[in-house]
Formats: sequence, C-alpha cells, structure tokens
Amino acid sequence: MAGFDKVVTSYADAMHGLEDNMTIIAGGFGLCGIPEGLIAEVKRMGTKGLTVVSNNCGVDGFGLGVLLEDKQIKKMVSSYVGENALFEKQLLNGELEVELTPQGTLAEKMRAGGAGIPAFYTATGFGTPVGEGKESRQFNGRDYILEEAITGDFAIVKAWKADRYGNCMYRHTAMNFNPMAATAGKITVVEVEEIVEVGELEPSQIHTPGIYVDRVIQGSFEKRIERLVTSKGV
Amino acid sequence: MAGFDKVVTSYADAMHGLEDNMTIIAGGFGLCGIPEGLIAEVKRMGTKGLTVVSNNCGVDGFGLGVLLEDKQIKKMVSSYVGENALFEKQLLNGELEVELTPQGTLAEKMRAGGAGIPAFYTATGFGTPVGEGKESRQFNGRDYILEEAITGDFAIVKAWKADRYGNCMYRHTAMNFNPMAATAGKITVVEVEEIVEVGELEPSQIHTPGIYVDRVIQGSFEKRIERLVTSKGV
Amino acid sequence: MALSRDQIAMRVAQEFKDGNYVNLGIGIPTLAANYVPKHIQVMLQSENGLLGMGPYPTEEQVDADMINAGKETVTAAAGASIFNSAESFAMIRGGHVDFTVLGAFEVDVSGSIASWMIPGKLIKGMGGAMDLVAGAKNIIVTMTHADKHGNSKLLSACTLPLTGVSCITRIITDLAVLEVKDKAFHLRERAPGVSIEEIIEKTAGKLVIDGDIPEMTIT
Amino acid sequence: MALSRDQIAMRVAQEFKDGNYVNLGIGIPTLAANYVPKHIQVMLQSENGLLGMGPYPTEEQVDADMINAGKETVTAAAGASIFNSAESFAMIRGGHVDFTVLGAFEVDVSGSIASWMIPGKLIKGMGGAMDLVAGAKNIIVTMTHADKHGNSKLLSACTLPLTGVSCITRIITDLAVLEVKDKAFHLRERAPGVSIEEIIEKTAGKLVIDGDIPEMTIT
Repeated sequence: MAGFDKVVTSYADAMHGLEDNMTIIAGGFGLCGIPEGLIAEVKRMGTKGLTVVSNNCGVDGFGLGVLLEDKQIKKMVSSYVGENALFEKQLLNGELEVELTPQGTLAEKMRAGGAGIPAFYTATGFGTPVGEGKESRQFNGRDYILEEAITGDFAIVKAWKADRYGNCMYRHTAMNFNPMAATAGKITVVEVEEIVEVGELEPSQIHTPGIYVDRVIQGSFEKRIERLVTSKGV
Repeated sequence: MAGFDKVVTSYADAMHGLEDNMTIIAGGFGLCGIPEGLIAEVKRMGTKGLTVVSNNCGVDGFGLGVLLEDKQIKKMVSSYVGENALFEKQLLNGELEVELTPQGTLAEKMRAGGAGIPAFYTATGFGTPVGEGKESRQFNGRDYILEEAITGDFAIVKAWKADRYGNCMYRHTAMNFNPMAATAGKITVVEVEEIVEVGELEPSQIHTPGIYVDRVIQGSFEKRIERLVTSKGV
Repeated sequence: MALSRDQIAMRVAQEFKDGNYVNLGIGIPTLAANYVPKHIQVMLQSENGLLGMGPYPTEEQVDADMINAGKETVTAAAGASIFNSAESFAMIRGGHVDFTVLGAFEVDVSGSIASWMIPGKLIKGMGGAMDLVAGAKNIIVTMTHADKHGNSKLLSACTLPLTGVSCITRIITDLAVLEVKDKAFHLRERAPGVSIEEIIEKTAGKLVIDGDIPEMTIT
Repeated sequence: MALSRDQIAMRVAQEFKDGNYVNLGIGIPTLAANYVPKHIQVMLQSENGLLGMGPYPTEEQVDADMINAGKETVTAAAGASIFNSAESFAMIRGGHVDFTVLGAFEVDVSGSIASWMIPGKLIKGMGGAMDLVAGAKNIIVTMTHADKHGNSKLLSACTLPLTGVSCITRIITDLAVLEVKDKAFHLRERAPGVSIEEIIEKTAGKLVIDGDIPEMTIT
C-alpha cells in the first residue's frame, strides 16, 4: 500500500487488528446495505466480548445475527432488535446486554463521534426511559436531553462504488447509517460492490470522502431481502 | 403554486415577507456560490435592521457588500469580514455590529438550527475570546464550549440545478455553506442556474432535498472571481 | 359502528393538505397512503432515508437496496431524494416533516404517548418513534379507542413507559376524532353510528364535549 | 543565515508522510505544497469544502465555482471530493486531517497560539483557524522567530488573544525547528549557519537545548 491506495485483497487484512472487547460500528438498516463479508470475517475470527453499534442486529442466521451464534457480542447499541429469536434468548439469559437508542439519536451520535462533537442536546427521549439519568435542560422553553457521541475501534461499512483512495458512493437506501459509521471508526473498513479508478467518481457526488476510510475491499453480496412486497402483495 | 411546485417567477415573490429587523442566513463563501439576484432584491426592497448570517460579507459593491451601502445590515454573524472597506467604516462608526464566529462553528450552528439540535459542544474556541461567557465543560479530559444553533427568518441559497420540487444540486465548491443555510430558514429561497424537470435529478445525488425549500427562482449570475490565480500566476 | 382499519386510514388521509410531507408509521398509518384525496399531492418520508416513497415495486422492479422504514421493498417516486440516516432525522427532528401518523398503546390528556414498550414483554426497541414524536409539526395518533378487553387507551396519565411527552394534539380512533388540549380530550367527530355514550364510556381521561358532535365523513 | 520563506516551506514539507491529509494555511504554509518530496503523496484539504486540491488552473480551466479557502481559483486533483462546509469542518474537528500548517503572531511554552487578532487593529475574523487548531492531529506553526523589531514570538505566555489553547506541538521558524512540551520549547534543529546563541537570544520563553543540535537539511 502506498500513498492513498487503500485497497486490501483479503478479509483477514481488512479486519486486521480487531481484538476481543472492542467496539464495532456497523452500517446498514435491517439487512439493507450491510457489509456481509466483513461480518462473516468477524464470525470467522471468533472475536469475543464485542460491543456492536448498529441500528439492528440482523436476523437469525444473517447479517449481524450470525455473531450471536458463538456469543461474540457482549453488548448491542441499537434502535430496534425485534427480528431475532436468538437475540431474544441471549437477552433473557443475561448473556447479552442491549442499549436501546432512538434511531435519530443513534445516527446523530455516530455523526457527532466522527465530527469531534462530544455531546449535543436533543428533544428526542425527554421524559421517557431514554432520558433517565441524562442531563436535561431548556432552550427557548423546550426540554432537551444531552446525548454523547459514539466512536468505535472499527467501523464496518458497505458501499456501492469506491475508488482506491476510499471515496465512496452508496446506492439507493442502502446508504442509511453507512456514511455516519464511516466517520466514527478509528479504523474504517469499506466493503464495496465495485472498485473504480481514481478520478472516475464526480467529486461533488461522493458520499464519503476517502479521508474517513482506511481500507477498501471488493466484496460479493447476497443482498437478502427482509420483507419482499410487490405491487401484487406480500 | 400547487402541490410541491415551488417555482416563483419574480424576485418580489421570491423575497415576499421579508421585513425590517429579520434575520437572513445566506449561503456562499466569499463571492463563490452566492445568491446574487436575491441579494439584489433585498437591496431593492430597502429592508433595514437586518441580521445577516454568512461566512463573509462580500466585497465593496458586490455580494452582501451591497447591503451595506444603504445601511441595511444591523448585525453580521461571520467568520471573516476583511475584504470590505465600507464594512470597516461602519464597524468603526458603530453603525454595524459583528459577531465573529469560527467558520466550522458557524457551519455547525446552521446545521444544528436546521436539524432541531438547540446546542452542541465543540473544542473550537475554548480558552479564546470566542469562548468567553459561554459554558465550558470537559468530556474525556478535554475542554469544550457550548454553542447554540442558528436559525433565520429567511435563508437565501444559490444552487446549480433544482427541480420544481426544490431538490437542489450544487456545483463544485459553490456548495460551501449553501446546504446548511437551506435547512435553517423559516422560509428558504433558492436561486438557481437551471430549473430541471422533476425526476431528472438522481435521488441519491441530491444535495438538498426539496423539503427544506420553499421557493425556487431562476437566476442569472455574474459569478465574479475574488482572486484570479492561474498556473501562470496571479 | 366502529371504523375498520381502512376506514380509520381514510379519515386520517383527510387531514393531509396539498404539498404536505408526511411520515407514516407501520400498520394503519401506512394504509392512509392509499386514501390520499385525488386532488392533493403529499410526499411520503421514510426515516431510513427516502423522501418521495413510491408504490410497492413490480416483480421486475424489486431491488434489495430500495426499502422503506418497515424494511419492505418499495420504489422511489419522481422527485424523490435519498440521503443518510443523520440527514433523515435532521429533517424529522428539525421540524421539516409536516405530519407524522403513528400508532400507540396509550395517550393521555397532556398529550403524552406510550407506544413502544410493555414492561414484562420483550422489548424490541423504539426505532424512530421517539424522534418522530419529538420532531414533527403535527402528530396524529391512530389506534382503537379501547383494547381487546375494553380498557380505554385514552387515559388521565399513561401507565406505560413513554415515547414522548406532551406532543400529541390529535387522535383518530375507530370511534372518534379527538383533539388534545388543556389537559383534556376534546371530542370533535364520532364514527358513523357511534353514540356519544359509547365514546364517554370508553374514554378514561377527561373528555370535553362541546355542542353537537358531527359524524365523520368517510369516503 | 535565517531561512527564506521558501526554505521554511521546504523544511515544513519534510514533515509530511506518504498518505497524509494536510490543510495548509495562507502564506508560507501554502508554499509547502510546492516542496512535497517526489516519492510521497499528500492530499490537500481546503476548508471551504475541497479535499484533493490540485494546482492553479490554466486560463482555460478557470472556474468561478472552483476556489480554495484563500478564495483563489484552483483545480481539483484526481480523486478529489467536494462537500459542504459542515462536512468540511466535521472532517477537521473530528481529527481526520493529519496535519495543519498555519502562521502565528505568537506561540507560548504551553503550546497556546495567537494568530488572528491584534487589539487596536481592525479585526478581520478567525476564519477557520480556531477550528483547525482544535481539530488537527498535528499542527505545525510556521513564522519568523522574531518580529521586525526583533521581539521574540516564542513566549512564556501569549500576550495577544488566543486562537487555541495548548494545541501546538511543533514550530518551524526561519531559525529553528522546535518541539513544544513540558512547558518549554525544545530546540530540535537550527537553520544552516544559525548559532545556538542567536536562537537563545530570540526565544523569550523557556528554551531547552539537549545535546548537539543538528542543522536542518534544506533541499
């Protein structure tokens, strides 16, 4: 690797440095826009005691759900985790901890983590269990709570196209949490559908500038659909 | 106007509702990406006592600088105002007030204003005159100050292309503060180089979704260059 | 007669004005999209990052990368925009979405809402609901007036953990349209054939009935 | 001999490592871009929203919509990205830029810097300087060691209003390279032909000289 060339050719290189008890921030919404190969590599590595920050925890047997099978996740920070029987079981057993965070607050916490903002005020969650134990305060007569930023040892991200410098574009709603996750990792790894030549992406159309990205790997994706609904019905 | 069609055909309609003592947030960096025709309309209207939030105040005779000629600006919130002799004169006379705000803090304050975040912590300005009188606080052993959001009665924005629904794209570095300004106005007016058909812009390439935009007007732009430098020199 | 789910959705759709940006929650709220009056245009926001949600795709159009907040495959309408989750919630929390319609377990006379968690049952999470109730300019709650056992869902004070405090101003149930203000439910309309007495009986929180209460027009 | 502006820029450029993202302030810092060693690649960030700044344009390439933070016409290099000002400063304040190089009026032994305001003179504003010193991982200050009147700019405590507190770790002047730590300036290199005595004389703040101080290599 020289200069700004961030392409790695093995998943072992892509996730090199991941250790027990680290925090991983993962892009994706449900099964849409998830770094499938990077998740598979974390499973292969068998790393334990992970804190995983992601809007959801996949489903049984796919997405982040596979990391539950060998009890690799110690704590999940998510807004919604209701798609997963194994998750439920480990939660009830006390083998897994969950920190439920409103979806918008979660996205903003990741952005703040990447942007050097240690904390921000939001109305979301005031007066609810989410606000308990958090500082609250009024601005212009309205109540807000203080929420702190999230950063991770690793961020794992799924993009559509990236150039060798790590400039990324996302496709349709597979963007979701990926751009924020990309900014918030000490080491940010992007798994992409297509690696393109430097200069091929229009500068003002790049969703994630390469400065946030440490490693890029060519992936292949199953792209499982969670709820197939067509104009003919479910 | 019906449904989501936001196109207006006169500058009077574009700035309708602007009154004395209102706050205007203006996009642009120096003379790059400024809503030239909307500024001219504010001058024509003669509205007084304005608070203008913009990274700079143009130059003598161009950009926001023209609003100084008839003393329309009461207060300027900017990061850098050193390009303007009339500005200097009115400041020294006490006819004009200036609130100097670090450039990144200014951009973030606008974003926060649009995003429903009333305040955020930043390291920028701690221990400097910018931090004086502001609450400060440590997170992870580092000092930060609390900065509050900015919103405006009007936001005036310059875009490259917009469709009739107000979806905008910006060109090159003429983007700058425009996307944040667009989110922070009670009424957001966008002056564009080209109005395109709805559906012509690729959804994931839109920089400013139309939900932030109230009015769109076709402009024509001089695009004056502040510092022409070529590979042959200045 | 109590309204059906589709009839509640029809009544909800009457609230929309031409040019409104609307976020519809899962369930009855989503059905409202089918009943938007023909002469107006609304744009649907899906909090996973899509403004301008179109109809469900044909089999040929199905794309795993194009889903809504319910994780269903969808399409983008002409004039749609797609953005990241922080931007999506900036839009919501910044008050740019005109209407949010969502379901609830309970609403009380101060406009507080409980919609995401029943202690003792498995907690799935709040998703974007807390952000939506904190951010939208107008929130409409749709729900049945009472639960299966006949217990009112319109209370003096919510008993379940809250989703948001003092944020609900309008409720559309299978029996009535109510406004929430001054620490009371104000009855505005009743479902066709539903008596004032039934509504009184099934409303546990303070109910104000001012003058004649018209029947809803469901079309 | 004291270094020329270009020689200071040459020495600054030696600090860069292959793959660094660098923000260069106006003046001497900008010159450093001309002296990046051939075998390494750096990418220039311009805080108005451009990562991957290229050379000045030819007359044909000039585009009013493509400028740098100094408001000069520029070009975008291959692999550049362009973004809004909030994103640009998220990048800076989030610590993603490896190096910031900027000028200063004064630096003190605790690493505080004054660079934007001289009371009594017209205040033009701090632009992005306060954000840059708060955000970059490594900051290099370039300046003359003393002002025109021979007064040291390396002080025990800054006398002018600050740009940032305890953020400067490295200073490159026309006379020396110094590290700032443990409440002192540590002399690391001296300009060719400049005596230790001259540096001592022109450094008002505590100066630590450990062992032999090599001359800079300026190429």
